[in-house]
Amino acid sequence: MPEFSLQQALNLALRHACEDDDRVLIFGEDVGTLGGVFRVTDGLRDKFGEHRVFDTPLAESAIMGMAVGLAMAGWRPVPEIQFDGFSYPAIDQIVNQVARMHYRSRGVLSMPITLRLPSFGGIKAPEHHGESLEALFAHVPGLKVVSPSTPGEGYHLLRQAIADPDPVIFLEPKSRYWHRETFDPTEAVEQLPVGTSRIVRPGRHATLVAWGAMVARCLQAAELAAEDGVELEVLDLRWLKPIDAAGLAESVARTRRAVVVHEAPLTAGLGAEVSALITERCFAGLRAPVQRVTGFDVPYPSGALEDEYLPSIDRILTAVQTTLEYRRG
Amino acid sequence: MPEFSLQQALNLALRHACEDDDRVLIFGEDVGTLGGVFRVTDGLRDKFGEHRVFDTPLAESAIMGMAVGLAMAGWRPVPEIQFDGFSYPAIDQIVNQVARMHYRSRGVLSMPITLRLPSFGGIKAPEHHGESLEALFAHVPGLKVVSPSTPGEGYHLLRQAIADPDPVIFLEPKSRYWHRETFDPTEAVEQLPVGTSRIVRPGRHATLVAWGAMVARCLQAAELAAEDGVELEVLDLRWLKPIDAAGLAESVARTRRAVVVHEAPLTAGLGAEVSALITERCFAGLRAPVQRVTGFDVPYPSGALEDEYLPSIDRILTAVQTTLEYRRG
Amino acid sequence: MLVARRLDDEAIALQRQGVLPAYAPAKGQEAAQVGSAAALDLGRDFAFPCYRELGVAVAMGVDLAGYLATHLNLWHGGLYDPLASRLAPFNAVVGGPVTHAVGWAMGAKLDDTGGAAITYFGDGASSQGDVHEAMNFAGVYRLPVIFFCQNNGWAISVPTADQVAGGSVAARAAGYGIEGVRVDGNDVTAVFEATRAALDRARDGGGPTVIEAMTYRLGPHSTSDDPGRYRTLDDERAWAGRDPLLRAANQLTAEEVAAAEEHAATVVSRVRDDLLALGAPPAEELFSFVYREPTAALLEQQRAWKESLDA
Amino acid sequence: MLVARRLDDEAIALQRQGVLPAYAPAKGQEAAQVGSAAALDLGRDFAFPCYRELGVAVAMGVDLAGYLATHLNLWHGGLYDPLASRLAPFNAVVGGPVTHAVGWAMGAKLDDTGGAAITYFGDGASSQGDVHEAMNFAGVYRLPVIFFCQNNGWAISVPTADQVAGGSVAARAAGYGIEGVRVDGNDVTAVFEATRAALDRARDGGGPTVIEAMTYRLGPHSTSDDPGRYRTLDDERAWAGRDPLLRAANQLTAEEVAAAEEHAATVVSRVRDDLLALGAPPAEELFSFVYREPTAALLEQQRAWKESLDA
Ligand SMILES: Cc1ncc(C[n+]2csc(CCOP(=O)(O)OP(=O)(O)O)c2C)c(N)n1
Ligand SMILES: Cc1ncc(C[n+]2csc(CCOP(=O)(O)OP(=O)(O)O)c2C)c(N)n1
Ligand SMILES: [Mg+2]
Ligand SMILES: [Mg+2]
Repeated sequence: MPEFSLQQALNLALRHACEDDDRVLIFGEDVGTLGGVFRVTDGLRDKFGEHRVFDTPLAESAIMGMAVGLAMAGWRPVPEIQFDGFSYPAIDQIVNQVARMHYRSRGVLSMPITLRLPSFGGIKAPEHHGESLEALFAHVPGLKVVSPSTPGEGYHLLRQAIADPDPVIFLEPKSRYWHRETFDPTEAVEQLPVGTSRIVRPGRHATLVAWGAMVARCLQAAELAAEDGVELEVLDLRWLKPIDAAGLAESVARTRRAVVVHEAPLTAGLGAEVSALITERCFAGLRAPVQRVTGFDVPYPSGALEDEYLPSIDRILTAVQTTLEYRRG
Repeated sequence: MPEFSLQQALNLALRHACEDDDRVLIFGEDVGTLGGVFRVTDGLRDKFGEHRVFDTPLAESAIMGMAVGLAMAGWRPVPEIQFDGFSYPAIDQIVNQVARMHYRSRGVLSMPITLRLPSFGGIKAPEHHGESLEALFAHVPGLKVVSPSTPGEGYHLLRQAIADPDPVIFLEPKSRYWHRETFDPTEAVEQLPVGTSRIVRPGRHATLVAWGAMVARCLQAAELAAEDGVELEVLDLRWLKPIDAAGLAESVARTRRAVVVHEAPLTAGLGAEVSALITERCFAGLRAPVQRVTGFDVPYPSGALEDEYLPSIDRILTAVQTTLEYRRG
Repeated sequence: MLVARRLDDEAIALQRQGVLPAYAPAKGQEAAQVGSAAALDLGRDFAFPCYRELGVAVAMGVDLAGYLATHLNLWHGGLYDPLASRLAPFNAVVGGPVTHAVGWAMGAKLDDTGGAAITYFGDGASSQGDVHEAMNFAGVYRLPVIFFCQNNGWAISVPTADQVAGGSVAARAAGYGIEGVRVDGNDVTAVFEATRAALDRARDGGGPTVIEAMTYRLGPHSTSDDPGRYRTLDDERAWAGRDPLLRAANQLTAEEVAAAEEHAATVVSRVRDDLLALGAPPAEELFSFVYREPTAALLEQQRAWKESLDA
Repeated sequence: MLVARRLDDEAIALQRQGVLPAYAPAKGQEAAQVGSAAALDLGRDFAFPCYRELGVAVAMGVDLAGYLATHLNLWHGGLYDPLASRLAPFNAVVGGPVTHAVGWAMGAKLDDTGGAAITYFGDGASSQGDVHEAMNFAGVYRLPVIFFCQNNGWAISVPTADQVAGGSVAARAAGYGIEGVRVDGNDVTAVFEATRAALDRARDGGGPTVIEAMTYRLGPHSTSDDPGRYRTLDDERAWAGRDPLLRAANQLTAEEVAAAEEHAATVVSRVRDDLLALGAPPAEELFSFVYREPTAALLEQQRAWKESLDA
């Protein structure tokens, strides 16, 4: 089986999507000639031509507005916004237009748009290059939100997102772009439905819930915990909207304890939703309140402080210990 | 004591703020000659002149960007964005600039900006005129967020917001603009610190947590419940960032049951944060999972369906019943 | 044009009678709206309205009760079929749909349909960043799109002089290397000709055009607005004298005008009946159209909502 | 100018040595940056940079180690004092600070200080909606602000021809009824004169000016960029021949150049030492500067974080 980095797997997914459906269009800042600042669109312009894969002027709102118009004209747009923090200028188009055109038109107009958004931190980048916007997007009716944790997931989820008839925000964990893994993209894998999570490590003492780059970190924490005899289940949420409430409940019903881990600041982060969902569904069996291990309520800091900001293995294991030692009153 | 509508109370607060501090500037679309589409700035231009109170061209991003520059030049800007849904074009300036300039400059540059934002639904208005953005804003480090529920609260909270050295998003519940109440603005009231909630009705069987227009609805529900001998405590959260976690915990530690009510869609709404905070702090004593009564995960609907969308007294009381009848497994 | 005027009058009347909760009158802008929309080829072109485009809907033959359904608070985007009628859904974000027209035009160009997009927006909207981004994109890609600005003098209470630096939206076009024309927006023939010329240019690969139609909103911004707070009666009267309908009527015989009135009355009465016959959408539709297929969370919320109704 | 060039060289060297994690070279744009900033009156004017304005910082006498601290990943906004140095914090949002300059200029006008704002942005940034909104506001209010566009030919891999419809940012000014001038951005004297004229006009109430300085980014977009993927060596060589430093040096005697080099070497060595002496901010600063006073939630998070460190 061939080995792929996440960046290569995404590139392949885009290539296959363009081959399978000639209505797929790829555009954004520097995605054409340059192949994207992360090279995710590398080679696609040469292969599919400058009509299918093209550079735009530097304006994120227009990129998304153009996607709306293209979708109305029957195309399947796959725009890129170069970095998480630069999707803010496009939020109006995303929330007020992309997410609602299907609703507004009572289902007459489809918006099969996949916004690719290099996301999250961990690469000691400049300001605005390390943001986590999943809570914002997940709150918006009409959007779907997904983030892959591995190259294989990246390939299949991106294909699924592009094939989906609704707008999907595809959050690429940029700190994992160069992480390699073997998988066979030609192999027909059983595609989990949109909105399904995946247990990436079974365990019975507590469930760690994560997505994007935090999945790998949780797996590391789980390995360390295993050395002490603590068996942690790691659940890759994958879809952040719709959220797999049933999957969360199934896991925590077994483990009776949960820790949710994300990079975004604590307050009003998606961890709150995960915590509320688990508590609503598992309250009777829950042995401890759901713990949240997250970024702090501060702007995403400069490289010098990044490691302190991001959920560390230590902080994850401290939360695990807290939940395991929790005694009701 | 004089009687004021919320709209009049806010107008008075702006007037007094302008009188007390000649660095206060009021601007936005139609706030000058017209006095605002809700007349909240009525008469202020005549009183303070067109340099202190002025109309802007129709561009929300520039309104907030201008506020940043004015703050850097030592002014105290109080911009208005005409409606909730039109703050999306300004989100980039609010999140990437307003919320961070103090941080970015290591405290050298202050951003004492109060963004007034007529918010929430309930008036059967056109699309984009009924949105609840508190979850989005509360997630952003560097912002403070507040919403008044009564004319008196409106007066004092707006004065407090304008006096605050940090950026405050001031969410005005437009369905309450014409609701009248007596209070004495000249009276020196004990000002609750920023981030403090207020118990507006004491009770012992469960706590209803709400803000903005939902406070009045919870009070109505509490009155009905009282007829059946159920004593509901109603907590007006007021500040949605920072959230009064201690106040929430104090109340629910007593009542042992909580229902949070808001207009925004359920998923990733601020109710999730309230639920998580309460659960984290009161788990041992909690008799039932925190219930959420919210808008549904759909775009804010047209007037014909608005009453079905908004949390009704029935839905609130059903949730109360659920929490009261809850038995652990 | 007369149909648009009479239907506009009727909508205002319906608002006064408490039938329509609110309405945004198009009075005074009929020549700009009808003249431009009449130039479109509905077989291949597509129009993107804001919220004050009754005349466009009339000229395009859109289901008018469906168009007015927005103001009846039935459905935000209206109840007409945007694909069949070639008119995008009613859009309340000032400047919001302008980039959509650019995207649509790119799609039409890629498909080589010869179709062009026209996007309607106001003098106020011209201040929005999106309008600039749209013009720049259209200029870079040389797309078949018409930026049709109805400069009606006002954005609610703000006059054009305090809104449009430099005073002319059409003059902005030169900065993007595209055509810009100003036209008397109350002269229906002039508007038609300017739009047809722009459409021809668009189809020939000549790229986008900005048309600024100089007109005047004779009524209030909306039925809850009070223009007396920001403009004088004299101003209104002066423009009333330039009413596009009077101008058009002057070209016609008394018989023609009478026939037009009769036709308009028939249409208005039919649309009125259709409108009043429109029921509110069934309450279950609260959960519809959010996605192609409802999510598990939505189905659960719908079930809980139904239970609370039955309780 | 030479200080800017030599310090830029040094920053690139430091990046290669692994000291700076990344850097955005200003090479080739020194005349535009130094020439414009030198015209400012630091007693009353204020400058708003993006992320490639080393020459501006040099000309304004900003603490250069503090400026470069951003690239050392110490603090996003830099470690210089923006109020004292009259240079707003380093800003990585393309187009983001342009409206700030407009607001600042309005503040200065209200206070009648005679001060003017200058905002630096690129050809790529000119596509952003914010830049349009800023120019329109500045035009409507006739504010003392200079929109200084460094048209360096590229926005990462996208050439100006595919970015700026119409080809000229200066030409956009006419559409706002404001002054627009194009200047040879590699001619330091021409840039200085154009900026001084714009400043004079601003102080006299003549309103805003757009200056488009035509220049070229001789280096990569950033140290992680590979220009070979999108432009030819020939193109780079042609522009290297128009290097603003060579142009300036031609005006000077060999002795003057040697003295300037000596001065630059001294400055560079001092800045280098200062930069290397800068320690990382203490980890507790993770919780600082979010608000004037930390909130209860932040204090609690800080406490938990400290405990996890001690654990
Ligand atoms: C983005 C946005 N901001 C504010 C509003 C509120 N609003 C509705 S119409 C209007 C004025 C629009 O003026 P113009 O573009 O000239 O159109 P006109 O109403 O004159 O037809 C405003 C401010 C809005 N709908 N959208
Ligand atoms: C809003 C925003 N979008 C995208 C980016 C990513 N980005 C950084 S620099 C750049 C190109 C900027 O080009 P230009 O404005 O010409 O400035 P130059 O780099 O040439 O100095 C891009 C796309 C950004 N920083 N901000
Ligand atoms: Mg107008
Ligand atoms: Mg450039």
